[in-house]
Amino acid sequence: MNMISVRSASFSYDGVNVFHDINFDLEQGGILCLFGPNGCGKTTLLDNILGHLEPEEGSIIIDGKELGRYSHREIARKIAYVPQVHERTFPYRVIDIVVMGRTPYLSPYSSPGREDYMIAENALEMAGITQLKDRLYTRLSGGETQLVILARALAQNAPIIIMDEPASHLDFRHELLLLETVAGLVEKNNLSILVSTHSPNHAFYFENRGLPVRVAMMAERRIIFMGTPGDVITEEKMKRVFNINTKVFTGNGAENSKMKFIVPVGAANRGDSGEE
Amino acid sequence: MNMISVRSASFSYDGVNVFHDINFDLEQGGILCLFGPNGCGKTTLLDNILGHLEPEEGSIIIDGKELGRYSHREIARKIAYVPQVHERTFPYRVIDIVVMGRTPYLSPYSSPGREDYMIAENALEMAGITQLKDRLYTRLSGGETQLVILARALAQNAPIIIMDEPASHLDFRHELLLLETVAGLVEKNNLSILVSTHSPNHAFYFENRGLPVRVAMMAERRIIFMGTPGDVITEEKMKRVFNINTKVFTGNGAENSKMKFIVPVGAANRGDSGEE
Amino acid sequence: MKFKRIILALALVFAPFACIVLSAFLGRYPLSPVEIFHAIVNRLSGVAPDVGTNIVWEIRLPRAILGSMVGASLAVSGAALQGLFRNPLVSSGMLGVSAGAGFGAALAIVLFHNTFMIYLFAFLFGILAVALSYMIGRIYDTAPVIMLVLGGVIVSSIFSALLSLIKYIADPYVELPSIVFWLMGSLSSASYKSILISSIPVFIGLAGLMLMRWRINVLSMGDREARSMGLNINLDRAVVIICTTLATAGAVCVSGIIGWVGLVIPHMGRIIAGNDNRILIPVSMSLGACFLVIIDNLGRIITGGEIPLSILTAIIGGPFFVYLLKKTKGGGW
Amino acid sequence: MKFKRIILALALVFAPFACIVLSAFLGRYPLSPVEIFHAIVNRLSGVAPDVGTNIVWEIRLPRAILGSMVGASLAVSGAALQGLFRNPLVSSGMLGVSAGAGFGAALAIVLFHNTFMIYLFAFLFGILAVALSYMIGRIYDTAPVIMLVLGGVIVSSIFSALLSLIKYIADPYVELPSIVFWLMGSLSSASYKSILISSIPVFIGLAGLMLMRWRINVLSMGDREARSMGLNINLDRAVVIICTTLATAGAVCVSGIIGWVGLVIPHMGRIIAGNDNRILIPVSMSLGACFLVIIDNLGRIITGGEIPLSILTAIIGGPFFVYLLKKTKGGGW
Amino acid sequence: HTGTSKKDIQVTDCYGRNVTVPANVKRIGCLYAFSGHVVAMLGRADDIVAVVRGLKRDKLLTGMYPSILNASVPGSNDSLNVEELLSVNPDIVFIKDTIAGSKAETGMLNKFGIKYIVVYYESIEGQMRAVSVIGRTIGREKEAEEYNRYYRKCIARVKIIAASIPENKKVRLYHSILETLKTDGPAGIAAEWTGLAGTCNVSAGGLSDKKQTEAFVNIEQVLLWNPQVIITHEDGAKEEIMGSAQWSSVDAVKTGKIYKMPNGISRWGHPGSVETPLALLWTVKTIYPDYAASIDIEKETRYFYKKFFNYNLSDKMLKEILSGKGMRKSKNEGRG
Ligand SMILES: Nc1ncnc2c1ncn2[C@@H]1O[C@H](COP(=O)(O)OP(=O)(O)OP(=O)(O)O)[C@@H](O)[C@H]1O
Ligand SMILES: Nc1ncnc2c1ncn2[C@@H]1O[C@H](COP(=O)(O)OP(=O)(O)OP(=O)(O)O)[C@@H](O)[C@H]1O
Ligand SMILES: [Mg+2]
Ligand SMILES: [Mg+2]
Repeated sequence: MNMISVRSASFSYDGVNVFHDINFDLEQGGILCLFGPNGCGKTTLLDNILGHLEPEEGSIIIDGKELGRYSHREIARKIAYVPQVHERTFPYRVIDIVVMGRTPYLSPYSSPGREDYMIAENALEMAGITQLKDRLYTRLSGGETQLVILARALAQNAPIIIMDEPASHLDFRHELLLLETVAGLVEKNNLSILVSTHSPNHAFYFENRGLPVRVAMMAERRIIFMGTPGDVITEEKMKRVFNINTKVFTGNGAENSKMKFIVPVGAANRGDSGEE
Repeated sequence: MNMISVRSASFSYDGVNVFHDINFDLEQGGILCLFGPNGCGKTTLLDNILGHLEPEEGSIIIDGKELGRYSHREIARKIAYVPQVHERTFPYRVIDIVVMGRTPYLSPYSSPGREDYMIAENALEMAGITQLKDRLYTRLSGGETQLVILARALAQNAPIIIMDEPASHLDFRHELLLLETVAGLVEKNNLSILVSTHSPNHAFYFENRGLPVRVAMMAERRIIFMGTPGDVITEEKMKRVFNINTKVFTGNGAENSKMKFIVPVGAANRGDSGEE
Repeated sequence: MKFKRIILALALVFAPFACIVLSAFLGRYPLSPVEIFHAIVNRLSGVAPDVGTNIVWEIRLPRAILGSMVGASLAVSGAALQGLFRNPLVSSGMLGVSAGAGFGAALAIVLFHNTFMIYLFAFLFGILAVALSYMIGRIYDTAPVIMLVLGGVIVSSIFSALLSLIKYIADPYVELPSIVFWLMGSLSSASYKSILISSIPVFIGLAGLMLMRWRINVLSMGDREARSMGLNINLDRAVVIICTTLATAGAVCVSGIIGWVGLVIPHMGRIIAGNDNRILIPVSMSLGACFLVIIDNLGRIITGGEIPLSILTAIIGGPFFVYLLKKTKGGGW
Repeated sequence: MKFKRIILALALVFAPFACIVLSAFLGRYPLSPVEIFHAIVNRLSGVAPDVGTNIVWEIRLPRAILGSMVGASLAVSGAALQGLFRNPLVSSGMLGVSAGAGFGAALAIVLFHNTFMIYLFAFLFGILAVALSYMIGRIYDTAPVIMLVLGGVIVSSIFSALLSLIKYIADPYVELPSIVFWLMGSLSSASYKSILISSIPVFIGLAGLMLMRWRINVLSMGDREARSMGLNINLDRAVVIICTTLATAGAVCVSGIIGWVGLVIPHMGRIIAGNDNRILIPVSMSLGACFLVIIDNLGRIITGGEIPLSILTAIIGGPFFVYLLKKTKGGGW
Repeated sequence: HTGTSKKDIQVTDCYGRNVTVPANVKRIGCLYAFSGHVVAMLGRADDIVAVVRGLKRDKLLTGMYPSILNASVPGSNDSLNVEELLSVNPDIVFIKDTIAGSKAETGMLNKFGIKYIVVYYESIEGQMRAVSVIGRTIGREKEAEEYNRYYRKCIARVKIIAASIPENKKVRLYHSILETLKTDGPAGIAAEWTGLAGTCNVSAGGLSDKKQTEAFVNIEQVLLWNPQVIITHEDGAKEEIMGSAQWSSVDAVKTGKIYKMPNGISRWGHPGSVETPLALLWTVKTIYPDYAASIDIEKETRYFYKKFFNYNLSDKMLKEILSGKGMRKSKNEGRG
């Protein structure tokens, strides 16, 4: 069953086209990694799927229903979101930020109750930041802030999570925790994950774990490659899109499982890449 | 010659100690990678070195002179800075942001001139974003914004560059370009680089290129390990600090050079890591 | 935790009542506590009223009640708009309601010289001003917050200018002093009738903001994130604006323009109770109510004359706020 | 590029001059262009002055010159403070200079009834208010920007309250109308003497801001980054504040409080010329000067009386601003 | 119009300035409402070329002298548009102290050789002196003296009546000016004439700031004063007091002794009123009818307007004036 289907979507900012004819499906229990150069339109595409921006053409179908036909509450129960950058405002406590994820489940004019707080604390634990619970979130480090926003999305308990570079400020351990948490959610709870990332190894990680993961490579204003990580993240395709030389290795990971990963080795030349 | 020397520095926020007894030296033409879990105090340490925060104890010596004895202009000619997050304000043009890096060279009440613009354009090119020159920087993607700020630091032409997670939002290609640019600056211009990062492979990259790079691993409120990437970024130490299992590989890189890199393979357990 | 919250809730409700009851004992007319006690009993038991009864029931109590309503409205509206606009410098009058109400009142003073019409015009023009700001804010859909605030600034200044125009052509002997006095704000016209008139919009507005207080938290995360957490941002933003407008217009139309409360009381609330609007809104309500009643009591007893409220709020509240800031070292910012 | 910039610079300098010259031809006293031409020549050639000469040289020109100075000061100060505080809603009066000046002027009206003392008191209290805001802003060192702005709000409201107090105790027939009129702002008292008085602080302030305009760009990057680019942020911030204070106080002390210009003209500048303060500051200067001279001309000729400037600025400027916003679809925000 | 000619005269204005004015001024500017009233009263309304806007709103005055509606309005009470003033070329202008206090404005007048007389007073005596100054300036000294004589006569009449009232019969009076709670301070002209009329003005004696001319007071303070009689000016003020529960325990309200003052050229008894003599008579007559039987207020009113404005009041007009209603025009009618 497809949780997200995008059909020939196109979008422009003030007349400048960002992408056109985007098509993909994300099935239940699947992971789609959105991958592509800076400024290729990943965030913009996610904004379109979230309803924050509206595609010029094409349609977006969430769980079998046209996006525009959902109420705001309904859609928030379907999709949780981790933004690329979060602009901090008032010095709220961390737990109060995280419990905001419960909003779509509250009756219109009520505040979160005890159960919501328990779910929020659980989310904090999943993100590995229980100790930050009562801190003011405006006084956290960059990575800590990102984990708070991640925990908020986890508390939203939605069948789809859209994440925009969720690991950009995370340390080695938290990055791995994030990947494991996501993998766990997909395996156990059958969640669907749409994640934009700059690290192809995230896609390999999921593939190495045997999860149904696909990679959509955005470039030249469209999705130019789409397929399994093994198919898309290849040395040639990387060279074509990013104009750099890479190497894909296969090694033995934990418990002697096979694991694949890619490493950059140098720029092919300093000319322009696929982006404009 | 040491460009940065930190001597038994300690710092607290509102009475809560972040780190203590920090000591290190960064020599001219050297690279120091600051590495450690989220919230371990990397940004705070950099703020101390930049003079934005003041250490409770200890001293910071820049190019042989106590930090406090520099004028603001002088210090900005010594150190350029790439912040971890930049809060956008008014919709300036990209080139106008980049040329701000020239401020320490302007006579007190003048504006940047033609030469400054040429240097700024050069910096844009080094960062690979010449095409963004006349765009409003509030309407860029996350990675593009980070590159603009990077270009601004490059335009500052300082012998020391302090970068706080400069590649967090960069794509594969721009990340590599950044590393190459930095390596080039160190090799050709003898710059000193202090970079905080979550990617140990950045350190390996510099090591693979044969540059004088060291890694300072922050944890437990101090620098617990310090040494070459090969010494510090080992499977055991990673396990000790981050509580995860990793694998260090050595492969053949470009032109058949040896290249080393580290890959996470799984969390050792979900308990707490070295941070608190 | 639960227990502490009940205590807090009780304290927040109790404090304004205590202030109101206290007010019955304060005033220029010398009444002993016993007399006041009698006055209260007399009225309740239907005995024919004497001076004391009148003073307590017709002067002191209505005034204190109105004061608490006005203070609560302004403070809560300010807190809510600060959250909505993610800008701690926003105050209850941001979207033009005060300027609009001032203009409406001046117009009514010049045209009718009738208290009820002053209330009505102040209220209607306050709402009209906000509606205009909202329309300007919608000019450019993708940046509504800054556009709304700029819209409010423009509309405020236009109404202020129109108000100046009325002041300028008003009869300097008859109308100008009335307008000036109205603009300075006063509770001296408090009566059960004015309480009744203002209570309808004030209660709708305050109740709405109490219900929306969680959503204001979520709205303060910014449009994109608030939306992703299930808010209909345009609707919810409009509801918050309507509620603040009703509450502020309802208050301002009977009390005149009382500055300061709608900006600084929310900040006192932030310092005391934190930024979570679930707590901040009720705390601001209670704080605003107590503050204005106390200030008005001071104004009533210091001299036999009437000192306009705006004067005392700032002169007494200002240094207190600076003290709070200093004590909390900036209070979380 | 270079050529375009020279053209732009010339236009910016030329426009206010054109407005000033135009003003010589406008007024209630009927003078033909020939007479005006004679008047100009007469004075320059030292012929004994007639009515026409006096009108042109003693009324119309000083007024237009003062207007251009005042408009330029307010607009530039607003633009500079917006950049400094990274907040587009800040206006020239943010740090309390207008409120302080208003209080000073009212005090002088009540105490001395002497124009020079009004100038002096307005100027000094304007500066005092900013100094107080600055002191409050330094309470908490690590969050100076929001503290400064809050400090400005508090100080403004305290001075406004004190002003209300003076209005309240002022003689309603003699002093109150003068205070009210002063507060509405007017160039009617323009003379070469008042030009001279205000020109010293205004020119120091404007020149300082012109010199600092690049640094305002850098300061708007936030404290940490501005510092890393070589600014002494405390010093540079103080210099900008001092310059805006001098310029605004110098203007306000002779013209009274003219709202709106210090907030909206910079935004017009942003829409027209972008946000780079190197261009925005001179553009705001030219725009502010032209705008106020034109508005004042309208005020002088629409009726025989004097329509206070604040009224016309908002009533004419407001819709124009909305039009600009609409046309540029929000102008970059 | 510079230089002294034989036909010039010297006038000492209310600031003690010696001003040389032409013996027969032709074009008169009245930039202070009171001066306009006096000029009209002294018979030279048709020569007024410049006024303040308020003057055009006096229904009775403009009814008597419609030419005032055509005069120019070169500014307000406290600021001038000199160009406009120049364009009507007045021989003399009367200005208020607010303008006189502004060096910029007077400097402008001096520069253009516009002669001006400052009209200013703080007491009844001063008011009469101001009338004399205006009279001398416009060549109507005789008429001015006649008015002042009448003024003095009225004062004398009410003084005699007041003296005949036993101390214990004198009433506590509350004078509501515009809003119900705005009243006289100790320093104003109103405090003076209410005292002359034999009343004990509660606020004139009961406020601490002795320099105040008017003040807003607290309702409890009024209850504490407990006035026996209240006089009001504004439409609706009486009704508001009568209808308010707050005022219900005031003696005057209980006994219904609330009266609205008449309004003619100006509100009688207002600090800038030329009808204060009438206000004196009306007040004693209204408050002490038993002691003031000699006063027939209708007759006095007819006499006053006939004598000083040469205007025969119709019965309807008389009633309107005494009822004090509707004597000022709304804004739109007043503009011209
Ligand atoms: N303004 C502040 N007030 C109080 N505590 C703070 C403040 N800023 C940061 N901290 C705390 O200090 C510690 C160090 O923060 P810092 O930002 O230096 O971490 P970091 O190593 O840069 O982390 P990251 O990798 O996530 O960027 C963290 O625990 C953080 O929560
Ligand atoms: N508000 C805007 N107005 C105009 N153009 C915009 C706006 N936001 C982004 N863009 C442009 O649209 C393109 C796509 O931006 P987007 O943020 O979607 O990129 P991205 O793929 O998320 O990049 P990154 O990896 O750097 O986050 C970029 O060229 C960017 O400059
Ligand atoms: Mg993005
Ligand atoms: Mg950091």
